[in-house]
Amino acid sequence: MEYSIWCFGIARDIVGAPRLLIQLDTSSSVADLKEKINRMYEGFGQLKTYRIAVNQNIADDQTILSAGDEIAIIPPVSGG
Amino acid sequence: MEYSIWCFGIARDIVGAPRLLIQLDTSSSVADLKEKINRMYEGFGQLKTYRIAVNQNIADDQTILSAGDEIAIIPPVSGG
Amino acid sequence: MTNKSIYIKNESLSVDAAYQYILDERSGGNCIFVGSIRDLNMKKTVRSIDFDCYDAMALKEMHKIADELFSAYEITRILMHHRKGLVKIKDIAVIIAVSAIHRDAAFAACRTAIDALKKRVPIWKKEFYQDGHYWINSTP
Amino acid sequence: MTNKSIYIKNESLSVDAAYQYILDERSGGNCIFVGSIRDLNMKKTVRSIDFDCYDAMALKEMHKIADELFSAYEITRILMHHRKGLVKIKDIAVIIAVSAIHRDAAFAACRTAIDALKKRVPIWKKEFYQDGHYWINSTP
Repeated sequence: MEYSIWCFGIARDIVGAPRLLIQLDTSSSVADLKEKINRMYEGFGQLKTYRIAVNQNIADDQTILSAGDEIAIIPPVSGG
Repeated sequence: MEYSIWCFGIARDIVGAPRLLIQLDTSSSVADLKEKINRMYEGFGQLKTYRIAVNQNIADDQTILSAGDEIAIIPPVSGG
Repeated sequence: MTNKSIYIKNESLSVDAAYQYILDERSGGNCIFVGSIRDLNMKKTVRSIDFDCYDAMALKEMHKIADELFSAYEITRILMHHRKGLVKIKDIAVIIAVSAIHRDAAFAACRTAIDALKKRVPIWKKEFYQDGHYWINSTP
Repeated sequence: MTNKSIYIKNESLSVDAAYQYILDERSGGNCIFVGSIRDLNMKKTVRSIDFDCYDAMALKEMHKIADELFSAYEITRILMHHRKGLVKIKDIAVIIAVSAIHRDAAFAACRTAIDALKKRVPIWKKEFYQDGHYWINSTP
């Protein structure tokens, strides 16, 4: 299944675009997504950490992705 | 010696004027002044407390008053 | 430009002017406290307030407080403006504004300033109600 | 009139408008925090900053923070406005404004709000220097 991933902050710079298209098996988890992202872009390995938001909530690694989910890469925040 | 005492806040209402003229012996202390004020106006007995400022500093009871001192009655403050 | 602005005024106080004063390119954290007149105190409806003030001593004490804060905290600028005379509901009684490199110092100094002002500065508040008036804090 | 004002804006933020929003006849204590852009960070001269923002999620989280503060503190109104896009030195990045009957709650809620915003809200700051740029917090 193809997922469209929103990239914010430094993630947008690493990917070079505000959205990233990724192919994943059905019933893939957030952990699977992160593994794939890390393999595609070594820049993510240089971050302190990053998280994945699914439908505007921070998701843990076990969360299973579904078609139509709004998915985003959330580097460490620095607002204010 | 005659002293002119500034009256602020509720002190002004008790005295009925912004300044109070008081006769005191030379070398009178702040304690003497308070005693005299309390005798002249029973309203001061109804205050929680009040202090005397001499030359714009809170003075203790032992302070001796001198001609030319700027003296004021300081009821409990309530700014802000 | 000095680093403190201390005034007692017989006219409206401006929050925007206070912020413009403390704004400094070195500062990232700015804390502003505004004391406004509320309609209810001690379960009574307040109609207006009269601030009496021993101007010379009050200004001296406010400068002293500001100087203490510059010693105690890493702050850039401080403003303390207090209203005097007759004010009405929603009017501003006092503005304290502090800028600092970091917000910790700005918050702490701003809080310490308003607490010290309320405790030490010779200003008196007389509240007027439908049925009388009261000098706050003065009588038990 | 609602009791919270939560925005992310691509234009200048106004301290005066923030104060006007939180002003309420029931309130006596008003605390405003303004985060402004300072010229020096990590010993580097900052020329400008670009705020990136996941708007929908950020607004949702800011509303959540505001709701938590209404539960935790006796406050009257709260405002949280954050800037996005390109800003320069002395521009305002964020305004938090809280009104309350008493100043204790206003100070505490305002401080808790800015701490929570910096920790939880998906907004990212990219600083530009003479010789490059840096996404704050992102890399070791």
